[in-house]
Amino acid sequence: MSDDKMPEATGPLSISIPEPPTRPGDAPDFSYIEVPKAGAVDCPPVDTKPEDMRDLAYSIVRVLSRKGEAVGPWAEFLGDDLNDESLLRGLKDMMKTRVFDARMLTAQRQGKTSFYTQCLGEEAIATGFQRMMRKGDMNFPTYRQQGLLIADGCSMFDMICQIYSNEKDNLDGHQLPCLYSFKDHGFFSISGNLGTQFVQAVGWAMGSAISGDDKISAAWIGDGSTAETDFHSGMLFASVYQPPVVLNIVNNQWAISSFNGLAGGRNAPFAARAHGYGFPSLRVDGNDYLAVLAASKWATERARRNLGPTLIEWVTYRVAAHSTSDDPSAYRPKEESDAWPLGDPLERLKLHLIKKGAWSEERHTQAMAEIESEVIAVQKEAEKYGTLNRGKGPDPEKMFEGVYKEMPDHLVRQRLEFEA
Amino acid sequence: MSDDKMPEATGPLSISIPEPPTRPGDAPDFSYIEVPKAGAVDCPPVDTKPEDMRDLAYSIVRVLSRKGEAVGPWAEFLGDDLNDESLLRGLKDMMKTRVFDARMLTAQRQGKTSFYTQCLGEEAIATGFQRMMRKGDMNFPTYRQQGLLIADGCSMFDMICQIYSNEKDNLDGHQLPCLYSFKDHGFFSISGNLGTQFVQAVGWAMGSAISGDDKISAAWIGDGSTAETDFHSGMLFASVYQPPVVLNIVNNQWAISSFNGLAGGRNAPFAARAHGYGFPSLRVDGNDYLAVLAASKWATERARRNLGPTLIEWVTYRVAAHSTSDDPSAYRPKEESDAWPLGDPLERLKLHLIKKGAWSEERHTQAMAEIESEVIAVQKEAEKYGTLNRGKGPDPEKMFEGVYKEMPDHLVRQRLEFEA
Amino acid sequence: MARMTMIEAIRDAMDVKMGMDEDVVVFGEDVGYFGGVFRCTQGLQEKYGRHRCFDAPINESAIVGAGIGMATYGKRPCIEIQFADYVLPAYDQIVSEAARIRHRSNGQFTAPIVIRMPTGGGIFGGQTHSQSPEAIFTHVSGLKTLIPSNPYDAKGMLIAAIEDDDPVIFLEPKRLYNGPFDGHHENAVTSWAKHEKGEVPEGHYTVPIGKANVVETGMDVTILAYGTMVYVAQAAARENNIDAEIIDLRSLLPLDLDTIVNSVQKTGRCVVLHEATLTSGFGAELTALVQQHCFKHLEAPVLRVAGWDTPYPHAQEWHYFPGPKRVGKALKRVVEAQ
Amino acid sequence: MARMTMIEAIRDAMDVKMGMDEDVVVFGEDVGYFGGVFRCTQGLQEKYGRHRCFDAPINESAIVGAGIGMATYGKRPCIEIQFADYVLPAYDQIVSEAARIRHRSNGQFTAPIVIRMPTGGGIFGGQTHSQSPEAIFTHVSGLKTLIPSNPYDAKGMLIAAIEDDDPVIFLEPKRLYNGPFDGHHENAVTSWAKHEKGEVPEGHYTVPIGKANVVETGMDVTILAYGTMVYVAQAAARENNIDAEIIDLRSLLPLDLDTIVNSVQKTGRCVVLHEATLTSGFGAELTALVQQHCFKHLEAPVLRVAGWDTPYPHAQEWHYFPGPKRVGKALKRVVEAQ
Ligand SMILES: Cc1ncc(C[n+]2csc(CCOP(=O)(O)OP(=O)(O)O)c2C)c(N)n1
Ligand SMILES: Cc1ncc(C[n+]2csc(CCOP(=O)(O)OP(=O)(O)O)c2C)c(N)n1
Ligand SMILES: [Mg+2]
Ligand SMILES: [Mg+2]
Repeated sequence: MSDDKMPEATGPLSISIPEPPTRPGDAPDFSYIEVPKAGAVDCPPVDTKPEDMRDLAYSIVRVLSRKGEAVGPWAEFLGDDLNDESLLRGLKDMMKTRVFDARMLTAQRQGKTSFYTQCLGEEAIATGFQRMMRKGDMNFPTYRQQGLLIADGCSMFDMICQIYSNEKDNLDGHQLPCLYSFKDHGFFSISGNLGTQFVQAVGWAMGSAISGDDKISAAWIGDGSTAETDFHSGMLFASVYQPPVVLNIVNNQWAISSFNGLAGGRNAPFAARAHGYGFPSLRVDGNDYLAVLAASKWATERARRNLGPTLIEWVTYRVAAHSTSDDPSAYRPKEESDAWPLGDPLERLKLHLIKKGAWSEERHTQAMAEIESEVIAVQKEAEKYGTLNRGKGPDPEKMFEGVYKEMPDHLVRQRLEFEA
Repeated sequence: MSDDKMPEATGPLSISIPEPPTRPGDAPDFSYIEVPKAGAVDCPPVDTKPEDMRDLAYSIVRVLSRKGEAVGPWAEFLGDDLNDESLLRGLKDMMKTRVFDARMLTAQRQGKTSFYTQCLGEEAIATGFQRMMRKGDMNFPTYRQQGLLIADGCSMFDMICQIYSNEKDNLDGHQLPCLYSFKDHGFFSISGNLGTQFVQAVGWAMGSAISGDDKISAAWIGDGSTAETDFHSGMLFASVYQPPVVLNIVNNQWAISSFNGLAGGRNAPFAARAHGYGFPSLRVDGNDYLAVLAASKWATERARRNLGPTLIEWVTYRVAAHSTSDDPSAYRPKEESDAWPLGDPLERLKLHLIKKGAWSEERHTQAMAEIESEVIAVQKEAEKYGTLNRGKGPDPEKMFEGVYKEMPDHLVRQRLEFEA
Repeated sequence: MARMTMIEAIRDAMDVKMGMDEDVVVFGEDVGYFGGVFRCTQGLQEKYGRHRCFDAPINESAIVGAGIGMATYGKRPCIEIQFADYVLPAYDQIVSEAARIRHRSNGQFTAPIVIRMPTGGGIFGGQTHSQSPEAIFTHVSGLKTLIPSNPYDAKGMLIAAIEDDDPVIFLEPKRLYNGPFDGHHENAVTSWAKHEKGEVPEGHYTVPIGKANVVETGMDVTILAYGTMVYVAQAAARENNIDAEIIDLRSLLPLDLDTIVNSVQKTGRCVVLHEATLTSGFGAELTALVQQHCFKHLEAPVLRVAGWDTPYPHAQEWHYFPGPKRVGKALKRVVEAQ
Repeated sequence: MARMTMIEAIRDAMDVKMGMDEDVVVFGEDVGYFGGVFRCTQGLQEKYGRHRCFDAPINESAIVGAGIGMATYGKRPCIEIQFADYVLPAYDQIVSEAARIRHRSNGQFTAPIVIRMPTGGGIFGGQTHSQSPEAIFTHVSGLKTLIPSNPYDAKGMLIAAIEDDDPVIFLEPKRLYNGPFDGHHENAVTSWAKHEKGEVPEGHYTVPIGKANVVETGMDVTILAYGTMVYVAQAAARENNIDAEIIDLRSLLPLDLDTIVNSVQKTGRCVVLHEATLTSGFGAELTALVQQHCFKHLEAPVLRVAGWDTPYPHAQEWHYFPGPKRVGKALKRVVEAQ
């Protein structure tokens, strides 16, 4: 206002540049995460008003205790879904996902593909969530939700052929490895651009609801990618139109080299973002398969009952490198993943099942061996049709297909020129 | 997951399309706004942790009581700033703004300009806020913050010449009327694109803080425009880098024909958006000049003391049409503005000053007459230099200036062609 | 047949399609209760209900992004962006998503979405209500870009666009909404009621995508134009007594190259017009194609007349607009070149 | 003089400017502690502190928007966008804001900001790590668009860009980061250590904006190229024994029209190359200018060789890339045309 007497200026200002608590060489430090006891968080009815359950964004829904017991109201909420058969299936889904990842990582190292993204340590989230989706529902995943496909029984052969860009690649070589598209498995074509699909998932759910259909959708985004503008777009349209969508944030603490404080995640939990838009959110132990099932059930039930959107922040840790192009030892302590307070999702479910008498170390070892042979066999089969740069690969001319439904003249001319 | 037994589908879904409570022909209904008593809301210390003051987003900071008294902790916080001289200046700033608007509206009707945007009913916000800004600080305003200029003593002659795009237009005709740029008054060049400047304000504050300067900035956005992606961008960068910026949302209930429910504003107060980003926010009676002063002081003090960003939701009502291109009677009850529960900012301050014995109806009438003559005189002076399409206007060739610092060859050639 | 303005024709196209196909949904800023700031959607919400025609938050990127989602579900969103100047926040969703989804999913998912927007200057809208962004769309494989110049085409092309299975950018020259405009802003505008192209058939018909319209046949020079510039071309040719063949491209991508090449091979001369800034405008592509396909026939270089490479100024609007005078000069130069 | 890769040269440019001018700040995704996914900013945070070189949230629009704000305050932000494919969310901030602020504020506010980004294909990056978006920037008045082809130019041009008072788009052909690349992907790549343009002076120097570089003089045909395509042009000319004059444009906007016109007037023939999709690519503008300014001298139509009008495919990368074979064919056609 230029009335120089009024507000007083102060000393020199500065900005704050968020830094993770530790860097390579330091001892890992997860003291910033407050981990409540399993069973400690309430399970409100699915039609609870958002303003009456804000506290859920500031704690963590956990079901499996340290001892491997399923405890508390979220276990109760699961009810019949907690049967052994179902949990054993979950365990195997996670095992298969992990084995698949390991094989594909090696395949990339062997030059069979250009790129791969593991989900090591995060297997429970996608495999658990998918159990609550129905045929015809649609996920809008990122490159780290292969668990959705595995849990839905997608053919690993098809997945590997896509990764290899070989002649059986269902995408004819158009797309980067891991950026799958499997419509029949309710798995939307993954974009290489972060965030864009968050609002598309909301739009898809709007489409379903406008049509009076009963299909729901799920959006997926990483902690780092919540920074993208499409995150706000998705939250906003979910708030305004209240479509049947579950909005999933996989908070695995890291983007590439940047930690989630650079997405604002250390000033408030990501789950709290929903409060500004007036819809419910959950913050959930993403390494607890039972908590994943319970929260997924809660949120999908809200969607199916037309109660509107739910935001879920899945708290987990990216044990793997960001991708095969990344080496995390350059920016975080090597031992960080061992110090991660929420443990390993696979080990935790295994412990639970063993405690319950539904599983044993022996059966586990045997199942592991079976899964490994299965994946190896499928991989071999896929390699008959080539790998990247080996074998005939997708027909080169296929690159001209699918730009439009019908090829316009200028592309026809270009294809002719290409053939010449 | 395609295990068809598991989650149960429910009946047909639908989306919700937000509608304002009333439309033309209906009786206005503002029952959705809970108005607390003046003085009812706490005034926390400016270094309060964001998590300890979330309740402020869900109430409304008010200082002036119905009877025109300044009450409660926010009045106390104002302290010395509450002196009569200062408040009389505020009253006159608002009066001038209103008179200026009325004259320019008429001028547009007379074809002297192509476009005008009033701020009728919202005068307290910009005129009050600017009192807490210092020389060198920077506002990133929208087209409805002319009050910032008036309160800063910007020449109305310059403002009118810009509105008229005449030969004295400081922008040489480049820009739409009302999209001012007055760097000397800490008033950033207004964009015609909504929202874009919200994050720029944050960047400007970052620039100041990185330089160790003591300058702060203020971002401005309308309720409707909080929907834009740049809103999230600004909030996020404010959260991450904690620069000295005040983020202002002017919630005047309406965008053009769409009400603030279409920006998510009926599911949660806009002020609550800050909670997801972990910084403090205030929700303030924007028609209460004293509340405006107090909240502006609180937030700018936080910025100056390097305590980081503050979000302020100013609750007000757009009494005027959206712009001279708009006729609100097509989409809202004509009587809505009379029913607005927070009254008229000018009348409320006037009542307070009269109550205090610092003002009277007579002095008010006289001051009004003086201001009107002043504005009319300035307007006449400006019209000597032409109005839109009358007089010689800005030099046509000036359109080639300022595209780049130095005109590149291709533009030189185009200018030559133009002259030919 | 009814006489319609371009606004009415556009509205009628949506009305016809909404009546025929319940997957067609219309949304955008202010398009619901209010019927759009240019009134293109007036009455549609009342007729088809709030689920078929509704207001959207002011977030162009989300409008397009949600529209893409709906389209991949199976709807046919016909979206309004309030001014073409405001489509830029949605550019990523349009280019990286709408235009790519069919190819990257190898046909599993498609985004049949129409993005309508008023384009061009001439209403004293200043730099943010006047721009013509066609060239940033014609560079994008997977998109179609259309721009009608009259009510008849507007209705037929919009119906074709909504029926098209690929994403379509539909540019509406706002200066033509109420009548053909020849660039002489000092004159009163004739209304569509007095123009034969204001005759618009009732019900369903389409104007096929990818077909240009030869508006005037002539021997001296071919003028390639679209939108408002079609009328400026006519005025300039008439006023300079030039026997021009004027082609209204209508569809920029896909482009009717045959019609263009046939004409230039006949006339041997060509002038290209648009309102967008010159450099890297769509006129560059047209010029490149013409010189390539008609090289032996060209008797003069192809000239472009376009907006200057500056923002669209408010006060100097009519100095910026490539009106009949500038176009006439270029025509003379090209026709007189030896 | 030191031998540097293009990455080192780019880093050195920032280092030199950060050392000279404390208003220069560098930020972007992963550029701080880690030094960028291509390591272009490695060591800068350590050397200049976390306030001068820092990580940004994954929000390209905000990165540019905040950068604009800083620039209007008085800083000189040099921003990295991780891949050119990811600049699209920032397109509105770049076009509607950075490019317009000087004009709309009549010089009161300016946005001297450099937006660096790796561009082009050749690393099996698929459609979202390979695109070349230059044409969507060259259409925008108020922007400058540069693209170096070697370490020497990269450093000198980046220093010039940071010193420039207008916003600059700085495209870095990622396939050239570690060595010149002629399009023969089956061959091993030579490193910059073996190339004369890998010699980079220490300290401050600039390569002026707006000046092209005649890489090879020749009489048969002029090749207009930039970035990676400069080496493809050389390979194609060599392999087909064509005496080509090869112009490395370096600065697309402003463009060194004189150098282009002089050359084509001499050779009478012209081929234009780029990796971006053909239609409405920057090659269209070049072609339009050449035919306009060299009409009488042209003995054959200007031909363009460019990326196909499809997304950049992953598996068919080398079928998409306009390599020496395709360029050679076009050269022969143009040279042999009567
Ligand atoms: C628009 C855009 N910007 C940047 C990138 C580059 N990028 C790919 S993955 C990644 C990190 C994402 O982190 P997060 O969202 O946390 O997901 P996570 O990898 O941890 O699952 C970045 C920056 C991109 N793909 N798209
Ligand atoms: C990017 C963009 N989209 C749309 C518009 C058109 N438009 C101008 S003002 C306005 C309404 C803004 O409402 P609000 O933000 O509430 O501000 P208010 O006018 O109430 O002060 C709209 C939609 C625009 N100028 N820019
Ligand atoms: Mg992450
Ligand atoms: Mg408003």
